[in-house]
Amino acid sequence: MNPALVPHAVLLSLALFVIGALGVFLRRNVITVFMSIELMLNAVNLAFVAFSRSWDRLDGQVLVFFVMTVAAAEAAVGLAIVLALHRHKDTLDVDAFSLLKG
Amino acid sequence: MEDPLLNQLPFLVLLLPLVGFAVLALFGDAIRDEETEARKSGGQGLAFRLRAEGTRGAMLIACVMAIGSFALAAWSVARLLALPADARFYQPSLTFDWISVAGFTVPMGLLLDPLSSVMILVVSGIGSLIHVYSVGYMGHDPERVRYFSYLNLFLFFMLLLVLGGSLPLMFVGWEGVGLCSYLLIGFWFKKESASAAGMKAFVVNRVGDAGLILGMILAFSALGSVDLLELRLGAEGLAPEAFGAFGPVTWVCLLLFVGACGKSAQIPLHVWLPDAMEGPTPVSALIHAATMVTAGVYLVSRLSPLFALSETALAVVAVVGTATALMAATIALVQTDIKKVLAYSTVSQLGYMFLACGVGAFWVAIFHLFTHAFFKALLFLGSGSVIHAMSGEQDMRQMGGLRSKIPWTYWTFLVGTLAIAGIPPLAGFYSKDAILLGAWGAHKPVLFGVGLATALLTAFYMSRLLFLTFFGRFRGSHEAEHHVHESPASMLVPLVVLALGSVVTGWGWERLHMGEALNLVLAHAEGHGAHPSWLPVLATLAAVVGIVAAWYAYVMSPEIPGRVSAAARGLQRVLEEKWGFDLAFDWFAARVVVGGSESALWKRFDAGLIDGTVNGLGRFVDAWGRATRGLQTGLLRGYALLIFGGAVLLLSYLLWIRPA
Amino acid sequence: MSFLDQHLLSSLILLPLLAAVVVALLPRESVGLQKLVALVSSAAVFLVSLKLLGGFQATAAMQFKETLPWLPEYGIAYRLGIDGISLWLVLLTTFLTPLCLLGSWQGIEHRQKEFGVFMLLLEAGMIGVFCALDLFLFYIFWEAMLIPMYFLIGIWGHERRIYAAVKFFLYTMAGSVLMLVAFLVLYRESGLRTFELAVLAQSPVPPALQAWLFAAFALAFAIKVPMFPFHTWLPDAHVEAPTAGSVILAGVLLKMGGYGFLRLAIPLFPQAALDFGPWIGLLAVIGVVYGALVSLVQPDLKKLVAYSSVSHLGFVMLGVAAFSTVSVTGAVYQMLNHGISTGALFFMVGMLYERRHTRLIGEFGGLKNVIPWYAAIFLMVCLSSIAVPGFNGFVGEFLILLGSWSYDWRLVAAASLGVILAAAYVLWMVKRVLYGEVTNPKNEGLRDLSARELCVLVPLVALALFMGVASPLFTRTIEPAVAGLVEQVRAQQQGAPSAAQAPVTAPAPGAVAEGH
Amino acid sequence: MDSVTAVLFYAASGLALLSAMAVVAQRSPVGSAFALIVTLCSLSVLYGLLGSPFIAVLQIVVYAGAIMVLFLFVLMLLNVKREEHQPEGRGVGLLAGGLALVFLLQVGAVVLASTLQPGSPAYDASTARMARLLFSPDYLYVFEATSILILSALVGAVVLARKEPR
Amino acid sequence: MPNLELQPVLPALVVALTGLVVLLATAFTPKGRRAPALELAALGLVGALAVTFRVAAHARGSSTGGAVVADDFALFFHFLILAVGLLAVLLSPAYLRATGAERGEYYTLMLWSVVGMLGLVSARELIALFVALEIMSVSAYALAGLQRDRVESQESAIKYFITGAFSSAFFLYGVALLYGVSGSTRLSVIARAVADPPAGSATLALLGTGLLLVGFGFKVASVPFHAWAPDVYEGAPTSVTAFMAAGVKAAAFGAFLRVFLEALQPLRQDWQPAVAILAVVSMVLGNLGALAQSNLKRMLAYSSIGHAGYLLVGMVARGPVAAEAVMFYLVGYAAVSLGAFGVLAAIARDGREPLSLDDVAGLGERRPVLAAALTVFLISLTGVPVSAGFVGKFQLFTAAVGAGYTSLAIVGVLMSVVSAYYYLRVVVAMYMREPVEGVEWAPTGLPARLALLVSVVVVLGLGVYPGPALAAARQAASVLAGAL
Repeated sequence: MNPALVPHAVLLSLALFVIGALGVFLRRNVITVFMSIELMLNAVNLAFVAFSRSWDRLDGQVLVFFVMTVAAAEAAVGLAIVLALHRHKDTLDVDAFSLLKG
Repeated sequence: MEDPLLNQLPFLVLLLPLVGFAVLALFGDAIRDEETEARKSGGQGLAFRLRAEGTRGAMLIACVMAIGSFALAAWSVARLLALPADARFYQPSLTFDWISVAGFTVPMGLLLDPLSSVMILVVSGIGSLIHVYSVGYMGHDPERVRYFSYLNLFLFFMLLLVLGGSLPLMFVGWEGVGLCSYLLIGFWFKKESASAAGMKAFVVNRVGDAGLILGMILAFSALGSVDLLELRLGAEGLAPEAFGAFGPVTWVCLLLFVGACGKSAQIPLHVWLPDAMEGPTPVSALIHAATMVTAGVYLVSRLSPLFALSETALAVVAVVGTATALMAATIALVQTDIKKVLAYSTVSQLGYMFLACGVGAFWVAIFHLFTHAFFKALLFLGSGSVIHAMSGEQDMRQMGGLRSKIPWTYWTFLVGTLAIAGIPPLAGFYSKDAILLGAWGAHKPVLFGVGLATALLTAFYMSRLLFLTFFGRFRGSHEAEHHVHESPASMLVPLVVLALGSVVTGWGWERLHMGEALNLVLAHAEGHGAHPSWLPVLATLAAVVGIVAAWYAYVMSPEIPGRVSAAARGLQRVLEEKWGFDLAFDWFAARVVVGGSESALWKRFDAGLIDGTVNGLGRFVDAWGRATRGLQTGLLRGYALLIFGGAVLLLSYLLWIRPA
Repeated sequence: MSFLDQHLLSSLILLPLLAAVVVALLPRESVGLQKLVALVSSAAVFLVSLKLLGGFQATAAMQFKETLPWLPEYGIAYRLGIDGISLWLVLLTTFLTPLCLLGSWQGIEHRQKEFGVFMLLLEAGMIGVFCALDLFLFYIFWEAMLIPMYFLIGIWGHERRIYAAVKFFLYTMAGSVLMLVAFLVLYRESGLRTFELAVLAQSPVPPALQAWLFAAFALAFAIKVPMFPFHTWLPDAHVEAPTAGSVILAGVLLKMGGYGFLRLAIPLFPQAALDFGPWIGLLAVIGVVYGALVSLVQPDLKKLVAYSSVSHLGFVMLGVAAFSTVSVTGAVYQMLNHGISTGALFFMVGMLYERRHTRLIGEFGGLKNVIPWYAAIFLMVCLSSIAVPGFNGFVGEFLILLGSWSYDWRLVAAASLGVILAAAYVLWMVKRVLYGEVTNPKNEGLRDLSARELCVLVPLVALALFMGVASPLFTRTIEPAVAGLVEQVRAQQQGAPSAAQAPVTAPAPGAVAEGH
Repeated sequence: MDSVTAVLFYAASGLALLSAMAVVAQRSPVGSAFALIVTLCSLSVLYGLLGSPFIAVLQIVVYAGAIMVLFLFVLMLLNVKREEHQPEGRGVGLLAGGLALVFLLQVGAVVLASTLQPGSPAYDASTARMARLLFSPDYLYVFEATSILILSALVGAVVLARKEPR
Repeated sequence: MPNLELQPVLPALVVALTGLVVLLATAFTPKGRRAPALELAALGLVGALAVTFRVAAHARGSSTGGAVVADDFALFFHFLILAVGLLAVLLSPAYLRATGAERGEYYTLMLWSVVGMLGLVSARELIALFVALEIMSVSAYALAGLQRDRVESQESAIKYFITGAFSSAFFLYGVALLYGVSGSTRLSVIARAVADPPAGSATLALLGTGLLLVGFGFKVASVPFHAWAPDVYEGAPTSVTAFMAAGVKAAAFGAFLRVFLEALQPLRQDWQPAVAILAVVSMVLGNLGALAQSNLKRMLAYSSIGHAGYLLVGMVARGPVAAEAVMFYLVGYAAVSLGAFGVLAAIARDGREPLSLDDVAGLGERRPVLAAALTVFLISLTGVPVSAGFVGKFQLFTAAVGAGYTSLAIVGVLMSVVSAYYYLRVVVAMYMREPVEGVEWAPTGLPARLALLVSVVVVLGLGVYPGPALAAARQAASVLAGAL
């Protein structure tokens, strides 16, 4: 096994995490924002897998399993919220959701 | 030798007027103002009759209490005199203290000795006469019950003042008489000037009282006691270096003298006394001439052993007294209000007494106090009789030629005038002579000279008063002339009694060797210098010159005063403005104190600065609160960025900045 | 009755609370019953509090002590007890409360039920403050008291009541929260794991820290007193509060500042108290003169009285700062005096307000013509307020000045200006309100004091006179407590005049210094 | 073998990185979604390379398959158009980019500096072992709890998305 | 099949099943008839409380293979959370009816959220903790968006959801890094690993700690991770807000305490100052923000941020005093925020929102009991005795001062003064103003009255006699390794 793979995988996960975060800041479509968050979760998953490999323990993979479940659940609720909101606002622009502020 | 009764009698002397006051004050309302009632019931009916009887009864009670007090006082004094001279000290005391904290104790204790004997006789004696006089003078005032209750209260406090065995207890009487003075000056409270004068009197007196309080405190701190007798012991026990020119004893004396100045109307605290003439005339006679205003003299004399220890204090007393005497006499020259003349005369005479104190002749001060009480009360009551006759008019320019219309008044007034002018053998001659002698004997030629000049001025302005009022022709309206009438007996009897007193007291005092008796308790300079025989002659001459000059100017050729004042307009202005004291006080009170407090302290500092700071702080916080709302843009992406930024900062902190 | 005897202080706190609950539960319509229950129960509390006098020993010790564990982990307990200082303040509280309720019988026109409840709660809180011997407990009462007072001002006050209520609350709270932090620091520093006052007072705190802690305490108490320049909440609160609120505020609440200094700040931090003393004295005297001067020019009666309180309490604080047995005894006595005379003044101003619905001096004039009895009593109350001897105020002021002379004669001299100015502002006010002709036709038909109003005023005036004549009856119990306190504090101070050296018998240093 | 792994690893990594950037850079949400699917698939490759075949398969089935289809479904349902140009984005973009850079550099440096184990070659991540672990007392309850998670998500979704008969 | 220990999860199980029952009951209730959702939910929660008592009596300290435990700490929070759930359920029906959001699923979601909370505080393992966190959150997202005809409700849901998922990612990354350091997600293992980290991993652990702090900071609404709170609290149905303010905060702090005082205790030196900074900015910004609000719900939301700051002060301090102080404060705060939002729910008839001061003007005269209750809550929020809030703050600040963080205590008390200003405004409106024309208040339903009464009793009771609650908190806190 290449000793550099684990740290590089972690670095990649980091990069993906940051890219995902940037997506949250920069994209205005709420679904894209949501997808960016999914990207972040995937980045975390990669880190878990890498660390799991590093420690030779499977707990990390179990966690990935749960994260996927959570992602699915979040996707369901999140998209339902998006649907409901779209009914009111007829837009998916996150900047349009600024009734509450101050 | 002991006289156990003397341990109780002084309290009874005090008690009677207090009871009188209490009865009149508590039940006064029920028997007040029958005139209103009369209007309601048309002067008929039982209620009205009862009320009328009630007011009469109230006056009776007041007079009885006053006279009873005098009788008890006389009895006490008689018993005291029966004792050998060195046993004439009684300190009757109640079983409980007034104040008692950590070594500072003020017992409810009195002091009866020759000095207080003289004082209680004067106070209760003249007080009784004035009570009687008031029955006539105030007999138709709707609020006479209130008047008599105040009068009784005054008597109580004045007696307490002179009987009090310690400074604080004396101070109770001291402020008490001030209070009564305030109440009585403002008795006709509907009159703006009357209530203003009352207030002025109290406030100016308070200045002195503050000095007196500080004096008491310093006395206790420095001398270890506030008991009148122990004070002297404390002073004598002090180390010699404590008697420097400005040692504690001096300061005690000076602070106490500030109090005396307030009460006895000495420069610069004299301004209240002339205004105090707003009160009913009997009040002026009793409080503002015979008794209360002499309290300062009493205080200084009472503490004469202390004052005698401080050259500085004596000098200050003498100078202030003399200056006051001269200044007041000059002002009296131009007054047109009959009572104002008498008021300034009182100020002047009080200055005379302080002059006596200041040269160390304390018993002489008391002597003059004694004689002055008679003739000045007489003059005031006489003027009251005149005013009564003139239906309230006080301006001498509206009078004249009253000699024949009110003869009793005239004759008694004449006696008083001669007495105060110092014509032998009347009372004033003896005491004034003694004062001048004291000044001369103390080798104070300047004081002596000024005193002599003042004597001349006194004779002049008093004669002016006499001539303007009783001589010449009537200058008022015809109607007023028609109304002029002699006063009732209740007013005339006191006049006569006082006139008699004015005649005999000087002579009697000498005969009874009262001075020697007093010197047992008062400090006195040993071995006066020569007793020059020319001195009485000179004094009498001054008086005669004054009288003659007045006669010339006001009876012989009445145009002279106009010419003189035209020639000396500046001086005239100065005198009419009373040397500017009132103006200065008014300016200070209205502009500096009130004006400054309002604009600078209250509006600018309190509301502006302090409250502004507090409210500003509130606004500051509030503004920040509004500012934080800006952070909450409502934009989701912003929130996420905030979280991310927070995370970055947090991690940076943990990595780089955290403490090692 | 044995519970009462065993737990007298607790009973005094609990009875008003209980009564408050009862009043709260009474039906809303029966207003008369609500008022009656409140009045009767507060009167009963007063009677019960009189039992304190019976069992009280004139010593320095805390008496009627009660201890109940509360939060033992923190060393917090329900500790009550009173000494000669708190005894009279408790009695003052129980004395004034029924009078307030009686005095407000008609002045409070709506929500009488809540009024009674808040007054009773307030009473419980005030008594608690004076009885608490545990810092935590003290703070609880101290703060809890704010709430009913806040409501009293805010609900039944006048035009700007809300501003005044909020200002009162925030001002007081801002001061006291820092004190809470100081409590906690003290708790940590002492390492004793207790909030018991007596224990903490025995444990020395490092001087540098003392200064900070004392400052925090002093701020809290200075605001409450209120000392210059922390006084500006007072005029607003006084003016806007209903009569009963003003009376309690002036009569009792302001006393808590001085009491706090005596009970907490000075014994806990003796060295800092010594170091800060001159500054406190200076502020106190500035307060005396400043309060009097500003009082002089107030157009509003209540504001005038409020500023006069600043002046009066300046005297009290001077006595506290000087910290001799005499001056502190005088200060405590003066607290009582001020409670009575200023309380009475506020009552009387309130009575005028009930008749005329104004407090502006300019609206009055010549009232003596119309309501002579009112005028007579008003004058007496005023005389008490300006400390005419024979009334109570004089004894207190005199003792304060006397006891403070050897501390710093200059302060005393300056304070004596207050004596003069007091006469000026009070008598000028009297002149403008009572004397002269009736110029305002609205004043013509005023009715004189009713029997109920006399019932409120006569006890106050009588007490003012009695306290002016028979002060030893009171100081007899105050003095030992004060002496004990002074001794305890002086023993812990460095460079202070020792307690044994009675400050009154020795010639004052100031007096000799004057010679130069 | 090692070099093949390495080549595959870095190729997949590069693809993941590029497609991830595409996710964020796209204006069209549908494009983003497809880019994300690419990322997910490349990650799956990485999982395989890191010795986690179970997760790799799960990644394709659950993520790329189920979840992304859901996303696309909603996108289609709502007929989402391209995002409009955002004129104000520059400042925000700079700030976000800066923060991201700081984050990346900081954490990256720490990761690089740390000495992570490369893992033993005998790493066994068989499905059987996964299952044993998943159903061990350690994770059994968590596993069961996910049922509640899914249920609540379902109920929540139904409640929120259901058209209410008005 | 290994030997399964069911006891630790029994209460959660009961609640979860109740949720299911409510769901079914709702589904099978004929149209036009009201499902007994409220009754069932309340019954289930009471049952769960009873079960928790049983567990506390017979199975204290039991654990399921170490991942989920029923130690004193967990049981303390179980009681708290179940009580919060019960009161929130009781507060709901009237409000839901008034706002037309009456649905059986509401109770189901709430119950399942409670399940998540219960798991959150009993997990000693980060995977379980994360899943529990998500169960709680997902239900809460849905609850926030439940008022379908109120766009604010929808908006709050999306905001809560997006920021929640976003912060979850940070949290997860933190878990990943800690896993990378220790090779385990068990708190005890992590504690050992960070105490003596493998070469080169010390900083990694620190980063993991930081990221966990972000995650917890978000859940407890601490500045700068707070931005969601005002919007969500305002937008969500008021009864949900009450539930969130009390329950989510308590559960999140429970997990926060456990993770930081057990797993990350060895790094205390490092995170303590960071938390102190979070505490200060939360106290300051929360209270300043509340100052500027006119909407009552939003004001309380900001104040809740400030209160998170106070609680963080307790986190900073060391020793058992700190943890127990935080726990005690949470009890009081839960009662108070349930009560305060509960009153707002009670007066928000016809879904009339936003609630401003005008809406409570004159409440003191018209509805004295309700106004008195709200006053008690506000007093407690201000931290004035006699109230749970005062005793709680007292303990927090005692702990802070004891740990040498006097400045935190000073900031805290000064901010209490600021808070007094905006809380007083409400009291002013209630008691010192006349009712605004047209504002009417419906009578409060029996369940809500009961809930408010309990809240008042708890708030006052803890203020007067905090001893037992404090003892329980102390005992619970003693479980934590870091609470020495």
